[in-house]
Amino acid sequence: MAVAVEYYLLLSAAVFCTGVFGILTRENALMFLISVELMLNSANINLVAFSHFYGNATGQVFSLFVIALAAAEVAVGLGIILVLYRNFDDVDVTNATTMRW
Amino acid sequence: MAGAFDFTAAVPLLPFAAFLIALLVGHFAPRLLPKGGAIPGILATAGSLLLSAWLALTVSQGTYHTETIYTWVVGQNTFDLHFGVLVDPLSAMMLVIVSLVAFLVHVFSLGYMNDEGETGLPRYYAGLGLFTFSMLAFVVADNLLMAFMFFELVGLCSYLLIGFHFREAGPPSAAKKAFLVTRFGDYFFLIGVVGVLATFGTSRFLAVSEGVESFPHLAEQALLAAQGEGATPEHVAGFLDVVGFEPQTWFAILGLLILGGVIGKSAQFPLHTWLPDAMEGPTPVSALIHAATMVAAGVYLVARMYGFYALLPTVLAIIALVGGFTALFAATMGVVKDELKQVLAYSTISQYGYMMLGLGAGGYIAATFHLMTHAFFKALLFLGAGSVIIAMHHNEDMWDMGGLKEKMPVTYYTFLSGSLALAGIVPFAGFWSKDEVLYEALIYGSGESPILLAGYAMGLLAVFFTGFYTFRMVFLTFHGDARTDTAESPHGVGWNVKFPLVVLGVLAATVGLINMTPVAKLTGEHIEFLKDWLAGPQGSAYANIGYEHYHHLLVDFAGYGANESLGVLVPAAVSLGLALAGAGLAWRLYSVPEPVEHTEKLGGIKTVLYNNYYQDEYQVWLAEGVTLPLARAADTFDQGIIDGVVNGVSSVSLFAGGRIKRIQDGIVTHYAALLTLSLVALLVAFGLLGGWF
Amino acid sequence: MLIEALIAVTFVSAVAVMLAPDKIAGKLAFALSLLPVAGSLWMFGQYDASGNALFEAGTLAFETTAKWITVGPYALNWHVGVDGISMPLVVLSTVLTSLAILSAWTPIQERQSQFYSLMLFMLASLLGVFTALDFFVWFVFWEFVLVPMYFLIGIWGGPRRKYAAIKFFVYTNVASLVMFIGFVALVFALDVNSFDMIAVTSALANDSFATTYGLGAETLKVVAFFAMFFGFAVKVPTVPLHTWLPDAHVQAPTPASVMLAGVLLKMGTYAMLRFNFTMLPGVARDYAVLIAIFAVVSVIYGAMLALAQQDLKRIVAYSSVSSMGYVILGLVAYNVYGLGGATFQMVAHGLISGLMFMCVGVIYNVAHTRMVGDLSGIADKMPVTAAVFVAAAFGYMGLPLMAGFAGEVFIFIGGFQATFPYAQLFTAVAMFGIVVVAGYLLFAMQRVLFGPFSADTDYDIVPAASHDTFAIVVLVLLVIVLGTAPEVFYGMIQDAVNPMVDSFPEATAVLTGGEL
Amino acid sequence: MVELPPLTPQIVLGVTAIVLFGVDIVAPNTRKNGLLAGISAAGTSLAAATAVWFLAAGTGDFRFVQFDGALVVDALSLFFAFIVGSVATLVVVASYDYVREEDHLAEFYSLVILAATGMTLMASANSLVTVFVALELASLPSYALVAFLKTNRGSVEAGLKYFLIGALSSAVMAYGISLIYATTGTLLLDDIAAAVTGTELGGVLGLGIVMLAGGFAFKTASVPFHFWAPEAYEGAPAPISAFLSSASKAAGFAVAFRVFTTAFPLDAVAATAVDWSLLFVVLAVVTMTLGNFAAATQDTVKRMLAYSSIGHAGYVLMGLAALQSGATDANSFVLGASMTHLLVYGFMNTGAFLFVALAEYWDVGRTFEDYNGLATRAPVACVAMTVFMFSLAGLPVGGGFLSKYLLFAGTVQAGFAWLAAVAAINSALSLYYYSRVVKAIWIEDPSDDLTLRGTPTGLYTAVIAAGVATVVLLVAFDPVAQTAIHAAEVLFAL
Repeated sequence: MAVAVEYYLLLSAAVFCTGVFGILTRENALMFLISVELMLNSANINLVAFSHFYGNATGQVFSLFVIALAAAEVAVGLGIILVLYRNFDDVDVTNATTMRW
Repeated sequence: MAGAFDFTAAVPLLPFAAFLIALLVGHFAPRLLPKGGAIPGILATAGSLLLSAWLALTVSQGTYHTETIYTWVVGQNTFDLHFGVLVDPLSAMMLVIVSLVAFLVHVFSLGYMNDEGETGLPRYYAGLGLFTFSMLAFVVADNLLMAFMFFELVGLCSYLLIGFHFREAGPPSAAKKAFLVTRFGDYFFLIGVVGVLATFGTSRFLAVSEGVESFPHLAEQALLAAQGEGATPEHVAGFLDVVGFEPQTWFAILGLLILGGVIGKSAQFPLHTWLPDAMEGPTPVSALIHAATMVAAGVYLVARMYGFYALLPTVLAIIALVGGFTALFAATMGVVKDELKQVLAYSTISQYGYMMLGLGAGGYIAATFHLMTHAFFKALLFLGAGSVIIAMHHNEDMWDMGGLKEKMPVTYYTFLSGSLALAGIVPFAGFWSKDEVLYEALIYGSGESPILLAGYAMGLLAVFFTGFYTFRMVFLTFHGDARTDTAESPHGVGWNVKFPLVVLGVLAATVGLINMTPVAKLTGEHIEFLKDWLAGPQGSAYANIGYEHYHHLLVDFAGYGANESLGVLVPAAVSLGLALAGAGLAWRLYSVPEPVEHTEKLGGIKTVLYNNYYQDEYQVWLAEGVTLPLARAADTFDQGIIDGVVNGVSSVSLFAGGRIKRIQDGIVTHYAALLTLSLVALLVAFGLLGGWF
Repeated sequence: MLIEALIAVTFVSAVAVMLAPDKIAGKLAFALSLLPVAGSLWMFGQYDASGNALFEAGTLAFETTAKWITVGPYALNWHVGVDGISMPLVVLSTVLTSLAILSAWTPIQERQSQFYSLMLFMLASLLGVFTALDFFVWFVFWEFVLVPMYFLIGIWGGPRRKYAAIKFFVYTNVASLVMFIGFVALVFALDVNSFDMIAVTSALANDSFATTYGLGAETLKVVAFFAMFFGFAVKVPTVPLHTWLPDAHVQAPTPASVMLAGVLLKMGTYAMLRFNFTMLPGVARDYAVLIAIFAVVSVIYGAMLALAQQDLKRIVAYSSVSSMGYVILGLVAYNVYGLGGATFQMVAHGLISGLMFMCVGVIYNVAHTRMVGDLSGIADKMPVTAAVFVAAAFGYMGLPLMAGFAGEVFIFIGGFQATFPYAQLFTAVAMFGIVVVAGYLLFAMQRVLFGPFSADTDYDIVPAASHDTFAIVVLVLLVIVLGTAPEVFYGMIQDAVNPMVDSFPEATAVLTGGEL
Repeated sequence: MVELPPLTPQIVLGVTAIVLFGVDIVAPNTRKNGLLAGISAAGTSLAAATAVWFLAAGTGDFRFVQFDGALVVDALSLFFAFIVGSVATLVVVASYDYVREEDHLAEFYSLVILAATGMTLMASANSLVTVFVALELASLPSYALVAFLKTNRGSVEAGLKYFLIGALSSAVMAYGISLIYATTGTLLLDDIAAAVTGTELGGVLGLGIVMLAGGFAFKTASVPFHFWAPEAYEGAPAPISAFLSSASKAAGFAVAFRVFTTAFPLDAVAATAVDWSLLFVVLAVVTMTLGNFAAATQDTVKRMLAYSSIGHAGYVLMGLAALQSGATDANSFVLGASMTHLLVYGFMNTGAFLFVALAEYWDVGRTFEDYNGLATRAPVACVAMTVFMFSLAGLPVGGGFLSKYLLFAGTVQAGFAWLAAVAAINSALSLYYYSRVVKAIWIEDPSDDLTLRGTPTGLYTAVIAAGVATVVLLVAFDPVAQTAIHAAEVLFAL
């Protein structure tokens, strides 16, 4: 049974909001990364669902790109978190506040 | 063959050359300058005098002259502004007077300045030269703007010369006051000049040729048109449309504005306060200022443009009243002064009041006559005073003098001649002219213009005071016993002092004879030479600046009608009697070996008189009590409010900047939150706007 | 190519001076500054233009055009040339700069090569301002002038120089921005495809609007007019936009003050004349009363402020506000004498205010104080300076036969002939400035120059250096020459002003024709 | 005659990056700063030169569609390729001195070049896929570069913040793209344009467009996606700050210009989904105001420049804000003016940051006071800095004057005089804070112990080159203006 495509929109919105919520509430850098992953994946849900809806492959292909880029992003991100830990002895993102105003 | 008129420009330019010589040689090679610049000055003024006399002679043959010397501004699609000369009887007479007095003052300065070892002589003679130049140029001016320009330069020179002793405190202050007060008058004058130019498109006194108009004549045409004859000249009509006044009203406004300058320069009430202070200048300068240049300039100007004033009865009445009041007012102040030059200063104010009264009362001849006689006797009196001051080692207090009669007879007799003329004792010059002024005021006042009677009354009363203060001065200075050691053995004076005194003494005694109107009326003899001189030729363009034409204007436009039923004897006798009464009182009170001040008898009035009716006080109060606080308030306002707003804007901006940057608090989750919130806000706003929901 | 050569020579001179060692910078700069002086005088001798630069009927002297920038349909071209209005101002700029450089020899003892170089940079851009005929070219120079002035005040100024410099900088920059938006909005509305001032003038004269942004042509013109008026009024400066001026003047070193008062302020009125009054005479006419109020308030209020000051420089600074008010009055009169007088007054006031500042500077160089209360009777010690000071002060007061009188009296005649409501009354009130100016200058002279000598300063009062004296004497002579022979400039000024008057007969006064 | 592929600049950059890696692989343990910088500079300058050559040869007059519409080469892309290439050249030349003490130089240079490749690709991206990929290609190396000074807390903190906000923004953008795909069924810009007309899902599309705009706002450091910028610019190595604030911003605008003008024609989307020009009006006003006001009271020069960079983003946003449907000439004018401003900004802002790099190299300190009297020690560099500051402020010492005023003029012409007025107020304020730098270096007296170690060739060369370019652009502005307007015309000529 085909699920109406609007529901995918709702699902992806829910996932996206979850991700946003995570970003707003978590202070741990890794949780932050995970939340971003959620948001990116909510985009993927849309892409895949509508790719199916429209019957073209564009969305699916793009979702692959997004997944790849998310991985790359995490790679870079982990590197940065690593040096963050070295310099600030913590992975709490709210600790690094030497520059402000 | 070159006639006298070809040299007209040289009359003023000669003293100007002397000025340049004194200035430049005096600065770069002072040793080359003979007598500190006196010699070039004397030569130049002598040259001017000779040329002026030649001009007067030529004019006396009925040929007049006007010429544009230099076009200052060539107007494109508008009128030109130019310098030109106008040599007619009035200006020729004035040229002679000015150059003569200037010449004598230069000579006198040799004794007063050089022999007294003053420093800065080149500066002094440069000033005198420039002064003479400015006045002569003013006199020959053929248009109002040029007249104004040299009128102002006269003011500058008075500033420079009054403040000659700049190292002392008093003279610079007096010089400033002189310039400032006359500048106040000139302010109105300049508005008048500009108004005349704007209204008529010309400020010429005389229309000489076809298409070249004069403003009095245009005004006459406009007023005639207002009465229904002829048409208003086109541009005048256009301008009157713009300002929206009737011609009579607008011309009266212009006339009064120009009068402002006259009142300032001729030291008429209420702008007379500078003149007594101006006594801080060297005495020869005072002579020049009072007799022939600065102060005379105002009255001369009214005479010069009488064709305009004669059209305006209101203005004439104001002139007469101001003049009459000033004559009386100043005379009363002269009564209590202790210093020789102060008395003379107030007498000057008073005498110019007479001239104004004469002009206002339709007595063009009388006023001009008085201008001439006064020039001589007042120059004489000042130079005489200068002589006394030399003798007294620059002490001017009359109470320190006394008994100088024997020690300096030349000075005494010439001074006496001048005093008699000033007091108006027959047959000295002042009698004839002053009597004529009063006579004119009387006959027109009792004729069609009763308001002039008020002027007459004041003028008449002033005669008494004039007689009194004049002889009080004479008696205190020369009569009685010497009251100080200086007066016992005064400093001698040289030929260069005596020569001018003698020349002027003779003139003061005799010059009145040229226009003995009462005698002429009684005898029917044709001896009113000045009247003939100023009458103006009939049938030429110059007729418009002649007395006959003025008289005609006075009758037609100002509605002046003379009451011919009055004789000439009674009025003359009354004024002579009053003068003698004043002199007699002075004789009673002061011609004693040990005179004392009688001012106590005046009671409370004494204080008022000593303080010159508090005229200085209120003017100083206006300057320092009103204007200065106002200026300071403006400054506070400017610094506080206007600049405060400017600085406030910058402070507010920077403060806002300081606040705005606080958003960036360094905590990255806050950034994410703000970012999300903003995005949501944008989405909601545009969602509502775009109707997504 | 003469104008380009003039600007280029000045520019190259500036660079040369910047690279020169401090020791010779002053002398080198003065020598090099004589080149533009000679050039401008030669131009003046060769001047053969007629009419107004912005009217197509007129001819321009030394005109050159070159392609510069094309932005879509709009051409921004290099276009320079002089007419009777700009020629005198060009001469004024070169002469005054040269003398200002001379007057800097004494007071400027640090970083000389930078100082003189900036002076020459400023001259180069001033020449551009007065000759440019394309808005963008003009605007480049107009804005560039700020830069040297900022440094001149900021580096060599008095104790509060940083405040004064930044205030001057930002305030005038705000003004330029507003003006820019106003003018550009106007041009884009018109059916023209360049910012050439001639094209814009003619399009406005023909009312050929392509769009009006839905405002209506009249509203647009009014808005643009006042945006520009605001921009220029700050530069002039007109009350109440004047408060940067006293600070800038007081803090600036004397030569910079000379340039500021002498030439920079004229940029404002020059621009008003070119933009507001040439391009939008109708608006100027409709709001004549308002503008006249600004003018009169500037004159009287500025003079009153001067009266309250104790610092000689501040006195002269405020009196500049007052004098520039006359110029605006002349502009708003919109007749030959008004407009011509305004232009003439720019030159006259340029010379006289420059002279006044130099005189104050000479005194300051010696006494190291400018306060009225600190000095007394210094005429005794510095006779020539005092004499020139007196002459300058009387020139400022509008003494006849000095340039200031000519300018003022032309303006007053123009003001009286003007046909906007109450023009005569406004003129008469503004003229009261001549009394107040006499008041404060005479008071100041009496206290500082005359009376018994005393000086509340640690320095000996000695006569000024000969080059200082030379500069002020030359200026006095120039002021007198211009006062006695205003035709030197006034002929060409009138020639340039007449087309403006003809183009807008409604404002022309009733009196025309030759000698009446 | 060899026909070069239209994408030559991008290819050159990509190859350069690979060459750099190759060199490092061949000789991993030798110090070869000069070689690496030389290769990088050669590559970037070659890319820039190619772009100029193509532009001059008229390549930009047409749209060369590559890879089935995924990429396109036209005047716009070449124009921005030139900006990116020249800024990158200046940056690598300056880096030669700046990073000579650091390790991992090959990675540094190749990351710079990779980022540059991404930026040039952004300018060519013609599909939302390539947009996203290119954007990430530009972003990911940037994160690493900002955090390049691993032992410097500031650098690390800057990298973290940049990364976190970047990740969030790219997620938002990706979601926006997915929504656009949801409504149009395509990701090619041209096809989207065809599909958006009369779409029924206006709300979703609008949501998508705004979120997409958020991604660009991040790249251009526009409010509210600007939060990373002050810290990233302040903490990053100064050449990287220069690179990000000039080239990266320019690329962000390039892609925004193309996407919004191509994919979302205003007349189509304004009615159904969102009036994005209004969106940019709001963003422009807020961005320029926040940037300039916050810059006004900064203590450190670098952070001031960071905020000023935000302010300039606000000005350039006016180019999008003032677009209107149907007004082709006015649109070309204002968009072209934006592009000229980005180009001139590329030189003057890079120059300014490189001067800061120079100051960091000399170790004089970061605050305004630390700069006091620098002109007495380094007059030439200070002249250049003065040119940058005044040019940024819009004074006619450099091309910034013309580009800024043309931008204002274009905004006025589009009927947004009030927006130009807001910009004018900001510009006036900016003069205040820019002149604080000038005041410090020229007017203030130096502290007694102010001594500078050496004149680093690379930094000096870069600073002076940027200065000369800025000044030359004042006089020789015509080609830039013509090209930019032309590029805009080509963009609108669809």
